[in-house]
Amino acid sequence: MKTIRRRTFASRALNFVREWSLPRQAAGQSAYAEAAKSRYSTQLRPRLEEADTVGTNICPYCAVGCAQLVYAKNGRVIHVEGDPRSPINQGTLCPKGAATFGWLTSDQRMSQVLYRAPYSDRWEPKPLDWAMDRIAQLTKRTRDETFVRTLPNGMPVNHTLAIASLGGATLDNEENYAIKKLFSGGLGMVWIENQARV
Amino acid sequence: MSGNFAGTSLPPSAAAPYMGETYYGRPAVKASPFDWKVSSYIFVGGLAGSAQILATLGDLAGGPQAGGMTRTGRWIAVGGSAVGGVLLIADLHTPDRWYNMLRIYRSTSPMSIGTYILSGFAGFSAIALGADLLGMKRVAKAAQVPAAVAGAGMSVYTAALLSATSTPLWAAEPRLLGVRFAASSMAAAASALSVVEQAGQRQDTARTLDRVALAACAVEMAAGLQADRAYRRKGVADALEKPELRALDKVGALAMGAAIPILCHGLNQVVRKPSRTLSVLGSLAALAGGLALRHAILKGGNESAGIPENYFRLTRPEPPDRQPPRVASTGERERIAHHGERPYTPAATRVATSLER
Amino acid sequence: MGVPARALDYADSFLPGVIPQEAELTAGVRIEPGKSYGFFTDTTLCIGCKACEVACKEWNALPADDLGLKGTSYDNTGSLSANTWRHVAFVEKISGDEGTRVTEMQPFQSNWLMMSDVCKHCHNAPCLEACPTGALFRTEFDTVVVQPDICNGCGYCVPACPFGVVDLSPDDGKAHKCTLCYDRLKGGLEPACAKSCPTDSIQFGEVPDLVERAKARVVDLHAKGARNAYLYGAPDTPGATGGLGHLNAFFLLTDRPEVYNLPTAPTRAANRVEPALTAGLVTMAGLALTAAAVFALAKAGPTGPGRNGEIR
Amino acid sequence: MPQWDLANADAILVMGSNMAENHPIAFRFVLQAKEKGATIIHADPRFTRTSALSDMHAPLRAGSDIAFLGGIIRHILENDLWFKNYVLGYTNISTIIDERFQDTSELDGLFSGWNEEKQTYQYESWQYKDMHVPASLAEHFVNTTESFSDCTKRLKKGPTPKDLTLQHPNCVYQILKRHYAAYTPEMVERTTGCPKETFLKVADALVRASGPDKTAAICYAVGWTHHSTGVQMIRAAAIIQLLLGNIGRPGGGILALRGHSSIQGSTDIPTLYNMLPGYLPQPHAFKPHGTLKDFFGVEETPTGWWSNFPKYMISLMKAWYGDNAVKENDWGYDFLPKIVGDHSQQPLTLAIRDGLVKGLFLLGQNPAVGASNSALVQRSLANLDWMVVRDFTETETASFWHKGRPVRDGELTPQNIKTEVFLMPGSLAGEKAGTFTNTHRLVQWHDKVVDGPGDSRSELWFIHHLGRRLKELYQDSADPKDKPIRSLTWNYPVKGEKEDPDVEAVLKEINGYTVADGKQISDPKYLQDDGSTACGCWIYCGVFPEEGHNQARSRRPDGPDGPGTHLGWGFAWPANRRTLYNRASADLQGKPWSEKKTLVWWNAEKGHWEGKDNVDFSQEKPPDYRPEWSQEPSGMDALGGDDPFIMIADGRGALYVPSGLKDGPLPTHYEPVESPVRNPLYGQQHNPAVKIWQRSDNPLHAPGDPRYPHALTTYRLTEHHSGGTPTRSVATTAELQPEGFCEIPPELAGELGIRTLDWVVLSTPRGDIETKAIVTERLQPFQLNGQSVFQIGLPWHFGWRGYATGDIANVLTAIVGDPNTSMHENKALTCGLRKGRLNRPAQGD
Repeated sequence: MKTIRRRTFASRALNFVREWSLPRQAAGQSAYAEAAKSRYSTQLRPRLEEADTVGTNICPYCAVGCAQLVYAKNGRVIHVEGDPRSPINQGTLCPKGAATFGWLTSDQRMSQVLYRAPYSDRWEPKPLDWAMDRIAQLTKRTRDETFVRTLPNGMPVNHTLAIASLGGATLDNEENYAIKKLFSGGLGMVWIENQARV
Repeated sequence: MSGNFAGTSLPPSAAAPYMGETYYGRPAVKASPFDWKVSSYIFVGGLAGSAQILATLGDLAGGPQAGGMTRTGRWIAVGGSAVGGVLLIADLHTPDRWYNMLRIYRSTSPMSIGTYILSGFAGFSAIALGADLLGMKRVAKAAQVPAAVAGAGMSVYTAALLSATSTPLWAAEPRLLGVRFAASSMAAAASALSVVEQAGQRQDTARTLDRVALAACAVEMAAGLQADRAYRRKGVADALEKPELRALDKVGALAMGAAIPILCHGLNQVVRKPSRTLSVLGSLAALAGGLALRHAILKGGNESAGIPENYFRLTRPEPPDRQPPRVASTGERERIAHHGERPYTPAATRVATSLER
Repeated sequence: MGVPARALDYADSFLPGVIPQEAELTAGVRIEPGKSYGFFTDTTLCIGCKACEVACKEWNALPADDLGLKGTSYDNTGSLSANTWRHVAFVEKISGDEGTRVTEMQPFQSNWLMMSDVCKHCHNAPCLEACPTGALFRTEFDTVVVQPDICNGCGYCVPACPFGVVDLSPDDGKAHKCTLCYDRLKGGLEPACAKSCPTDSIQFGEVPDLVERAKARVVDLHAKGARNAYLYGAPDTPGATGGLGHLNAFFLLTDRPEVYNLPTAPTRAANRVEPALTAGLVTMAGLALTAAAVFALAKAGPTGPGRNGEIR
Repeated sequence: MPQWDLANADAILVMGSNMAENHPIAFRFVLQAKEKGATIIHADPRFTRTSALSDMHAPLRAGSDIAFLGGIIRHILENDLWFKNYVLGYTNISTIIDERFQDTSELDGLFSGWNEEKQTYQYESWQYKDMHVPASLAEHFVNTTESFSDCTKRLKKGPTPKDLTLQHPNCVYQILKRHYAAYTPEMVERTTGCPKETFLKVADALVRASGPDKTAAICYAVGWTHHSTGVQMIRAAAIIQLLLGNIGRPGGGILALRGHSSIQGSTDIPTLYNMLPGYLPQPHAFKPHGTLKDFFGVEETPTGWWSNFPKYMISLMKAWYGDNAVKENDWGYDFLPKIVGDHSQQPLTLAIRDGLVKGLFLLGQNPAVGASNSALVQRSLANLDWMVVRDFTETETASFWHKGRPVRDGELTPQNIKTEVFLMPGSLAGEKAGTFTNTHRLVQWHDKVVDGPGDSRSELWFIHHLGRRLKELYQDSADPKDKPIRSLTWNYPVKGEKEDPDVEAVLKEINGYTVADGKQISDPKYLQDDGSTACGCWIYCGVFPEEGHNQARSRRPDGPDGPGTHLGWGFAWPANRRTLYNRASADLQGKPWSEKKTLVWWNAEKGHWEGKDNVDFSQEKPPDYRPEWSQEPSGMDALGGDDPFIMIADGRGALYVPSGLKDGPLPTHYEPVESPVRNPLYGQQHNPAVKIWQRSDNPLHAPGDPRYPHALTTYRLTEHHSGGTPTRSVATTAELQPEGFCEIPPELAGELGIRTLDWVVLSTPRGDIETKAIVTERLQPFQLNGQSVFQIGLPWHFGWRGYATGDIANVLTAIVGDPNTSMHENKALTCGLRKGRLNRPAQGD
């Protein structure tokens, strides 16, 4: 809903007279319909029409795979609703899917990296690059300290048991592929799991 | 308030008499947001409107001794419309938009009708008083007639305002409410003027006014008693049975608003030397009672909107007197709410319960 | 089952904008001013998912009401309000006659009633008739809408509504209720609740079409053994009573209206304007005449100590 | 089966799922079927919104599903109600099993081959007579005394041993009859609590809706998988559907309703420990997987589709290691880490607790709420050196060090928790492009429409740039251990100011390309085992078949007159086939079983299969094709033209499963690990092969412990999603179910004086939680073998973060696992219940 700007009494009085219904009513318009119609109603349009980009999304909740249309304006999402073309949902959505816009715009979302140092009692914001560098170093350190090339019986294993990764069922196939490829194929991690078993 | 069921094929389960089903005891209609400001306005508006009528009648039919009363009445009319207007605007939830009341006219809306009645009344009353004060007697005489006609509207349109809602207590008896508000307004106006006359040592006029008040209170009493029966019969009286409202309704509206004034003024009519104290007592009681009546009706209405059984009894197609006058007890409602049970007991039990009463 | 043919015209993942007359794809109806639109809510198809409540709030940017567990089945919404324009009611009837749980449900009639309630957009809408400012008005789509630039929060529409729908918002002091997505209708879009409804329990369309569809549904349900199915709010049915005319948002119910918190025979509030005014004015006239007579008598001569006001 | 195909079903059994609530949009198709006259049945411990919309609700105690389904199998067999032509033609009903096989009916709940010492089965006695059949799963290998590969090679020498008269005492038909003889309607009632009349009506409805003209479907979800017998519950459904001829046919089948947007995709392209993309096994240190040759020796199946295994494996390694994968180094086989045991989430919790794991990445997962034994999970997090949490908000897991249960209870303070925690904002839907694979294997692309707020990034961005940094850190290393990371291909183009990796480039690698010219490959049949092709996941081959053609992004559904298989909408693996095993929709001669149920059929004139779907079979193999056994055919050549189940080595639907299952070839009723009753069917109380990690921080109790008398089942609500992190953070969904609660039947509530909205305490050996009571008839007492058992329902969405809060249900649950999947048993445990609150501040903000 648009916030209505505070106006001076004079301009309000002027508007009142300009949009006064009584004369329109006297001229024969219905007091229940046309004569009562206000400027707000005359100018009203659905906000979807303001979108400069409309893309197709797949609902981020369950695995039914409903299609959604994401409407954005000036780089911000203005609404998400069901895609009428999808043979699965044909425009419908369940309560979770219908709340996708609310999720994207939730005030509980964070927009910067938070860091909690060992034994600290607080979060501190950190630059993204700093965090990425630090995580890469920690990963390398832990891997190097714990890597096993062969078992005592000579069986090559080339793994580390000291780094684990959880998650993937909410992520894209491409992301899962990259996770498995880097963590397993590159780093030799074996504790790689997602929500499929929980 | 029963509906018309011509051509309706209601399945038997839905057509059977109302048996007390509710949705977890939740209200089925919303209570008005009106509070004491509106009930006070109804009283003040009625008082002002009827005062203008009495002032005009005094001016036209009374003798010179009524001159003071006419002036007082005009003051009350103007003062009442000013106070009333302030009360009404204060009651708005977006008060700086009050002027939108004048944007359109809707004959189905007593509030819209009332807006124009109040505007007209305030305008003509102001002219009448102003002219009176400035000594322009003919202008005052000319303005007072439309002012008095509007005053009649002021006295009664508020009954339409409340009746034309879905609030059980208000909607149940529109005619009786109209009669009661009219009579109460007239009683209040006569009483207020009488008190002023008494204060001005004009006992004759006061005595005349007391007779008017007596007549009005008698009408109010009769209508009040009838309404009481009708509310019970239609099953919408539960709110008025609550202790605080019961006091307001019975002691305030009925006793003080009607019974005591009738007693005082009636006694004064039969005794050789009318008592000033009795007159003032009767007048003050009528005034207090008039205010109590409006508060009781307003608050009772708002409360009745919160009792779904009251609304549902009023909105069943059967004649109301065939309905069992029963409200689910608080305990029963809790049981329904807390155990997710069917919100009604089997029909057979219900009938038995209603017969016991 | 296929999708509507016109959906095939939009084969790109990125779309140029809103699909024109999208309602044709989602509800099979074109939206044009001058026609009458409404909802047919078929409770026998409702799964109680509350997508309608969410879709409504997300579209209309309505805040949460309160966050308490109500303990009334799965209904934590309670009622329609200024911030809640769809409300799904839940009534459990899981026990059979003997108190044991049912295992076989009646055809298309659940033992756990679920019903998505909404503003009825009455043909003769008491809120609209009560509104003194014209904030409430009838749109070109035959729907009833509060115009927020006009409403001054008098609150008279609130008790006028026979269904407890309209409500004043404590946030902005104005009346609010379902607009049947007035803005969306203007853009050829199905209202948010009906569009989201997974099972088509909420159907949007032209009222005459919906009424035909609903009547056929009742006949069909009766044939399938659901004898209790009936319409509420369609012409000449419960709900469409007392001068309200039909309700543009009407329902198919399987239990008594009161079970869903609906009145069986609601009435148009404006019916009572005339009786109250007439009775009041007649009383006023009588009392004024009495007063005139009393004044006239007083003028004729100072009253002596007559008995019982006896006139000399 | 595609979800929309449910609309073509004549009966739908929803079991182990609360479909209307948790998959409302899929339930659309159930109601469409109902409108057309289908019978809808909901078998579930609770009366839910699904039950309300069904024709029948069969109540059964959580965890007793196999007794119920076994009862249906017995009903079908005893009354001779199975679909003869389909079953004889397409399943292994006539196959003769090794004479050493002994059934649970003989061994009081154990199959032959049980090794008491190792607490595992030996699988020889379960095999076909004289013939070993590898599993159709990721791990084909099973431990046998003889060389496994030698045994399986016999599959190429001739048809499997059969007795088409079904008289042989060890043919599958006779074994099935014996195995399920005890699952009488009376036993079903005693075990499950479902009245026998109701049970029989369910069985009858399924049977009546099956046959040439009709098909019935079964839908399940985590109500089946979250058990110590979860896999076997699904197996039982498979047996029913095979017996009734409901697999591969329109309106028939088994639909798994999965819970996350790409949980299927993350299983296909697994972020799972034991698989490589496309259901290839992760090499195992304790199996004969030492070299690639050994690996192929035991994992390549001689017959059926899986004989293509080496092509897929080598193509994967080419995709991962590029030019560093050459024949000489076994295509980089040694770069792949080998697993040494169960590395799934539950043992991970214990490994973290025990200090084995030092660093943890959490990529959109919140184990403090979602994992079993939450108190242990939260305690274990304090043992980590570092943890990276990527999510959109501060989850319970991310806040464990200042808000967690051990901190709240004074057991730990932030000052003595060493864990270094990174909490990084992740991009959400609409803020990144990529593909999700839905529950019916449909791969759908989603567009990036806007950037996420601030430093929000996609996981692909995170992994890509982490990988880039690590490759830089390792670039000068000569240490052989660093060879894999140095060999990894990692050159995805990036674009824009934020250096977002090109998602389509990753999808193209998944799809596969020819190494020589980098051209995309359009079908898995073109993949090679000579290093000439690279493919990140063979089953996705065809999703990006040529330059500029992203089939996952195709938005061309069928119109009103189309076939309704929507082949133009997205991509379904494999090879855009919508219904698996759809060869079975036609009869043995290749004609549809009925004109009412057509899907694919053999066109003799044109010499190929055609129809509404892409056939899941060799396109040009005629129905009358027979293998030439004298040639020892391998691969698809060893399957006949009427062997539709191409992923199975003998091409036949497995009523009886000789390999691949760790707890028996046939589903058998066992009690949950924690049960209120003794197993009424066998002396063996619970699944003998179940994974149990009993230790002081994960205690379990014995059956019938009087402290924990009530059956407890956890569940989800339509208003929230899983751990609830998103839905509890959004006001519009949070307000719909704003607080934690548990459902209690009025009969139990009456005994304990509990009323709706009263506080109650639930307890198990792992811990206590307090929550509010909802007294409701949706739950009911069960009479089991003369014993009355109450059941309590507990939604597990809640935690201390967000707008809707409540105690974490998983504090109550235990770390125990299904032997096949390591999935927990949170749908069936036991608990104590009392009115009142815990003596501590509520676990909320």
